[in-house]
Amino acid sequence: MHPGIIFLGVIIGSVLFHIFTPWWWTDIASNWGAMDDTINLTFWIGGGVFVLVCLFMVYCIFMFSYKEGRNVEYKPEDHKLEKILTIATTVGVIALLAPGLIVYNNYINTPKDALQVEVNAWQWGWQYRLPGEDGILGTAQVAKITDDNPFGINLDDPNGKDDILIEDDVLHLKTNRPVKILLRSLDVLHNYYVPQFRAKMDAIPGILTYYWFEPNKIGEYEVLCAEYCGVGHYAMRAKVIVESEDNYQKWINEQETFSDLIAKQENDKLKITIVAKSNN
Amino acid sequence: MSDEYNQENKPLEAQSSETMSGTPSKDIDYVRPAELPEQDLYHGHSFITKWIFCQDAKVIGVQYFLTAVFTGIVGLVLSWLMRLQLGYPELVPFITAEHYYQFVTMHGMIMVVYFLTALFLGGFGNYLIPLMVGARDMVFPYVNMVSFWMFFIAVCVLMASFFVPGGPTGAGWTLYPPQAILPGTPGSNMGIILMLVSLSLFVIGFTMGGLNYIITILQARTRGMTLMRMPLTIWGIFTATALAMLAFPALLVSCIMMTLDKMLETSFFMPTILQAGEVLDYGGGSPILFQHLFWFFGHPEVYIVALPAFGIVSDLISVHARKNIFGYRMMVWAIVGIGALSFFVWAHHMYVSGMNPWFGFFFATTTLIIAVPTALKVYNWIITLFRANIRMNTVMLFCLGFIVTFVNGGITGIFLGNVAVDIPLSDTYFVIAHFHMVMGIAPLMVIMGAVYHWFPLVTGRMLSEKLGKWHFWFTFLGAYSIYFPMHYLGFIGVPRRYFEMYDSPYVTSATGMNEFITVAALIVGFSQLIFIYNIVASLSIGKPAGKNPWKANSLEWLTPEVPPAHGNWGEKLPVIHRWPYDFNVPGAKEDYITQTTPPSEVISAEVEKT
Amino acid sequence: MVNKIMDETQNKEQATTHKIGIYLWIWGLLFVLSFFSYMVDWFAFQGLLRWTLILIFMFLKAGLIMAFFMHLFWERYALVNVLLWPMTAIACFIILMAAEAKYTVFTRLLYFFIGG
Amino acid sequence: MSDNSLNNLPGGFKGMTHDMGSDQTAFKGVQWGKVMMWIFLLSDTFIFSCFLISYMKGRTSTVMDWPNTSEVFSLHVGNVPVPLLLIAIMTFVLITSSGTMALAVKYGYEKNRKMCGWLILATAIGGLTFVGMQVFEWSKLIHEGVRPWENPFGAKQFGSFFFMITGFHGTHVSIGVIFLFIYARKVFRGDFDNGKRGFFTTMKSDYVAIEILGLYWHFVDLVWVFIFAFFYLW
Ligand code: HEA
Ligand code: HEA
Ligand code: CUA
Ligand SMILES: [Cu+2]
Repeated sequence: MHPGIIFLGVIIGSVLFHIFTPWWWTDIASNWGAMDDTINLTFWIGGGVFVLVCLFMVYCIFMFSYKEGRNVEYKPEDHKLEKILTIATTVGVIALLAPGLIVYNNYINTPKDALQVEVNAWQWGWQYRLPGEDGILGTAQVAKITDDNPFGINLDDPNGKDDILIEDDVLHLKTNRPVKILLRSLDVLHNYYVPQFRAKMDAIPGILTYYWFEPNKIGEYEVLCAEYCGVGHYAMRAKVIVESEDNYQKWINEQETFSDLIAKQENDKLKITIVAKSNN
Repeated sequence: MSDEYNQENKPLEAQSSETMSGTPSKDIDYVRPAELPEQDLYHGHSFITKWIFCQDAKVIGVQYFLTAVFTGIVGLVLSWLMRLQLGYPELVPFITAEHYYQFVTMHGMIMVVYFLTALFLGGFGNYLIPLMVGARDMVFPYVNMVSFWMFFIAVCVLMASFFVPGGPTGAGWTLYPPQAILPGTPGSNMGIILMLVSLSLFVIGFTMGGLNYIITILQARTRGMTLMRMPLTIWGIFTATALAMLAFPALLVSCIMMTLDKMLETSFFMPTILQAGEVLDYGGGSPILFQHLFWFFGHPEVYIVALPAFGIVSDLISVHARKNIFGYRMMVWAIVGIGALSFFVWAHHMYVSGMNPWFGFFFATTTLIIAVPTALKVYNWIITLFRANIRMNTVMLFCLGFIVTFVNGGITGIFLGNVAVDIPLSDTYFVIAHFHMVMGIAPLMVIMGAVYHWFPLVTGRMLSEKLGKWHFWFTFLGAYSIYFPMHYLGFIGVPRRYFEMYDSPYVTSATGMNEFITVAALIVGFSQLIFIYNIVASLSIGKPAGKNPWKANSLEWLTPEVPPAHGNWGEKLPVIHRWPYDFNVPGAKEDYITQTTPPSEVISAEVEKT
Repeated sequence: MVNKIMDETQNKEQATTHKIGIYLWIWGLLFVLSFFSYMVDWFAFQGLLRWTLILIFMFLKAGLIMAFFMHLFWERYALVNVLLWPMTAIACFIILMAAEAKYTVFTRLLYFFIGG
Repeated sequence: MSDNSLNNLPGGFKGMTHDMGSDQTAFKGVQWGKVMMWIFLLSDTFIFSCFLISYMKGRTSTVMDWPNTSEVFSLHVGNVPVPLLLIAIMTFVLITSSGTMALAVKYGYEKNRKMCGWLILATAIGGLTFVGMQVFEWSKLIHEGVRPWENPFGAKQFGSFFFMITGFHGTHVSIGVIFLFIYARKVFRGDFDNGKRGFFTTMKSDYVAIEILGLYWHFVDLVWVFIFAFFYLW
């Protein structure tokens, strides 16, 4: 059998696989449809080039396999052809890059009305902090973390007092409201990634990173840690629940703020001292 | 003592006599007289100086080759173990999460650095550079020998890390701190230290070799060998070596700094960290800095393994398609341009790393610019096939396999380079599929093709074509069916470096594919036994090759003895009159004109001036 | 003819030695420039002025050492270019890392200390 | 064929295109060893650049105070602290040794064995003095409590970068000093005049070796210029 047939089979097979594949991206649940569009565009241009290049190659090996005395072209260079190809490729590249950069520009510029959510990552789990009524998160440092202050909030920062602390890996979000995810890590690199939202960013100890998206489909989503962070990396999952405004309000009202926590702890301490005293 | 060397510095005359003779053809055959005196070589006599501490670049090349293939096989076995875990979790009880990550790390590092880099530059570079540019040996044979032994020690240190307490490092081949040196990662004590030491040794050893390759190519070419008459193989290896000389420093620096972070608790890369409820003694450092240093090395590194492959494949295609390579000049400029640009794109690996977000624009642009010269190379390969006379032998098959896999992998690279597209795909199996396509198979195809091509030169015997074809189809189809579907895992969103996928809804849908990939990987792996058998058997029963069995033009086939002896050229260095791609020149008697053929012998052929 | 080339090679070697005066001049200049850079600190110049002066003296010194002590001035242009062009990669690295460092310290201050 | 001989080559950019387009050597008349040293130094430049870039990144992005170098490195003359005094002296010593090295190279090519040998020795002594002062500086800092992993005056990174970068530079100087002594011996013994073969490399000795060693030594000086500017004056 002529090897060209097998190569042809590989190309056709690839295209068919692409068309009929049961594996495809999860239904998008955020505003980043534009990312999917750029991917599709890249598929069209890139896939087209792949097929063309390979078909031309197959054509050549069919037409020009070895024959004694075949008339072979001797033309070391063809400036015109080379110029055309360079320009065509440059055009292709620009066609891919321009939309990509526009999408990226949106990605790094968070809308003003975005809700802030701080994600705290550690080996190997997640917790969250939401700004309280003032809409501002208090500053925090890893060095300040204690049992009483699980997020390391600076005690002298008034903005931190009403911050809502969620010491649990389930995060609730409102639909159709942009969120700015602020990522902190307490130890190593992590990455807060929900495939349906498309967006992702690493959490890095020592600095703060961010990304934003607008969830637009009610449902429950799994969070995967997408940056290697040690043996527990694969098990570092969490959950995001996107829900309606009402449910969200209900949920948020049940959560504890930092001052609640402090108050509770004072209370506990008090209790302990009382107990201790009464024991004496 | 004196017979250990060539005659005391022969004067220049030894080489320039040719132009002095007053033949009538003097004008068109004129080649500038020699600039350099005859090289002074040390000839070993004992077994040790001839085969162990040998200063002959050809022997050193073979030593590099064998050592690198050994590490490659270790890497291959590790990949089976990984695949077994991914396809059939819990089938192999001893693969725990710790072990899995150690396998991934060692697999990646071995394959990229100790296998491909060493094989291409140390192996092919040493063997081919002096032969192809017409030198007697590398310019500093002694340093060259030390280079190999440094590499050898580096490999030993690397392999030793499998046996130390805690095992080898499991930090991922990118070795990102802080996790690389914290207890949550396997092998974070001895393992990581040995890895860093081994890499440093590798860099030092490589620097010694690299200086040799660069200076041999720049300063020790034979008469008539201009830069624009060098085979593309040499251009690829040369540029790759230049990249390595400039990229490895960043690796060395990051290794030193990480070693200090580990051993002395400095805080170069370590910010304040909470471990098990305790704040560690670190503070103020920047993990991102490591990533920048690593990728300032890492991206040139991936071209270090790609450029020699580009060069070699150009030569193989040209020889076996019996046609000149199309657009030689363009190919050279593309190689050099890709090399130069590769220092300006490193942070495309860090789009989602939390670096300054504005960098995305810069790096996406530079990254996609690189696609243009690369695309030109691809076009030139396939245009070379057009109206050629293609021998469909094993070597050519591997070249075709290379083109298919490289274009496929290159285009997925374009996905990743475009920052908005990379965001959903980064750190998923799409990336894994991308780089195995473009680095795991494409250059390997070239290596295998190159082995079929140059085996007759090195050993004097041909490899079996029949076994070769089986080997090719198993490898190509098998590897393609491993990695082509793998892209779609990435689309689903399966993250890389996952020990187990189990319960996620969209991940479980891929179980079937994972099993399939594992089976394919095992088949491909085992089919390499055909190759190894072919090599071992052909050493004794292979058809004698004779001189220049492929009717190639380039110098390495034109030595007086095959396989070439120490000093390569016998009495007199060859004199070059043309580029190595004069195949099927109209008017010539044969379908090839070797580089040493003087114009007066092919008067009737319409060769283009090079 | 061969002898002629040998002769010329020898001449070339002669050409690489230069009048002692050049070396002494450069030597002196280096001392003076070093003294100047030291004075920058002595007089405790601050801000832009300090940086401009430091960098000017630094590059002048580096240039003199490379050009004359290391003979780059007399070297073939091919070599000079091969040595200097790679510095663009370093320059790019420096500029980007400066931007990165500014960004890092900005987020640190904003989110760990000042608040926004 | 004098048009191709080495003396009549075109210079400047024209010479560059000529060299690159020609056969055999890309840098006409430059010996292998010299090109090797240059390319090695280029690679080494990248190493030091990476160190200094890391230092810039580390220093700029730390929120802790960076110690005031002119105070930290001041010496007391009598009772008055003189800022950077030691560093200034070190700089002058290194530049002096660079000058003697340059002259050694010159006399080497003139086959003036005596001068060459003594100048190399002088260079080596300069290098030793430099290393000695560096040891003094290190011990002074260590005495004050600065360690690679801690720094009583502020940011931890100060100690780390200081010891690492000056340590790496000091290692270069020390290696240079060792080679200087070896070469001084060789010069005095006359190896370069009679082309004796090297013990390890079995290559013939040649006065080019002095220039190559000189390149290395000047490079060490060159790096110090940058360290001086960025580490001490910043
Ligand atoms: C040999 C090795 C090799 C080669 C050659 C390449 C080539 C390319 N790579 Fe790849 N890459 C790797 C090895 C390699 N890569 C490795 C090892 C990793 C992962 C490391 C890790 O994280 O562990 C990686 C990861 C990687 C990433 C990071 C992904 C992530 O982690 O999120 C990116 C992003 O930009 C990228 C891009 C590219 C691009 C744009 C090219 C381009 O050079 C490709 C150019 C080629 C073509 C484009 C094809 C031919 C062109 C045509 C046929 C013309 C028509 C095309 C158009 C008009 C578009 N690569
Ligand atoms: C050149 C590089 C190279 C090569 C050849 C391979 C080969 C293979 N790789 Fe590898 N791989 C990497 C580089 C490479 N890989 C890197 C850099 C990583 C990232 C590590 C990390 O994340 O830290 C990785 C990660 C990686 C993963 C992801 C793990 C994870 O993220 O959890 C997987 C999973 O399937 C995988 C599988 C395989 C398989 C099945 C093969 C092979 O089995 C494919 C088929 C093999 C062959 C076709 C032939 C091989 C032949 C030889 C090696 C020698 C024989 C040669 C002679 C005798 C001359 N690799
Ligand atoms: Cu956390 Cu991976
Ligand atoms: Cu890259």
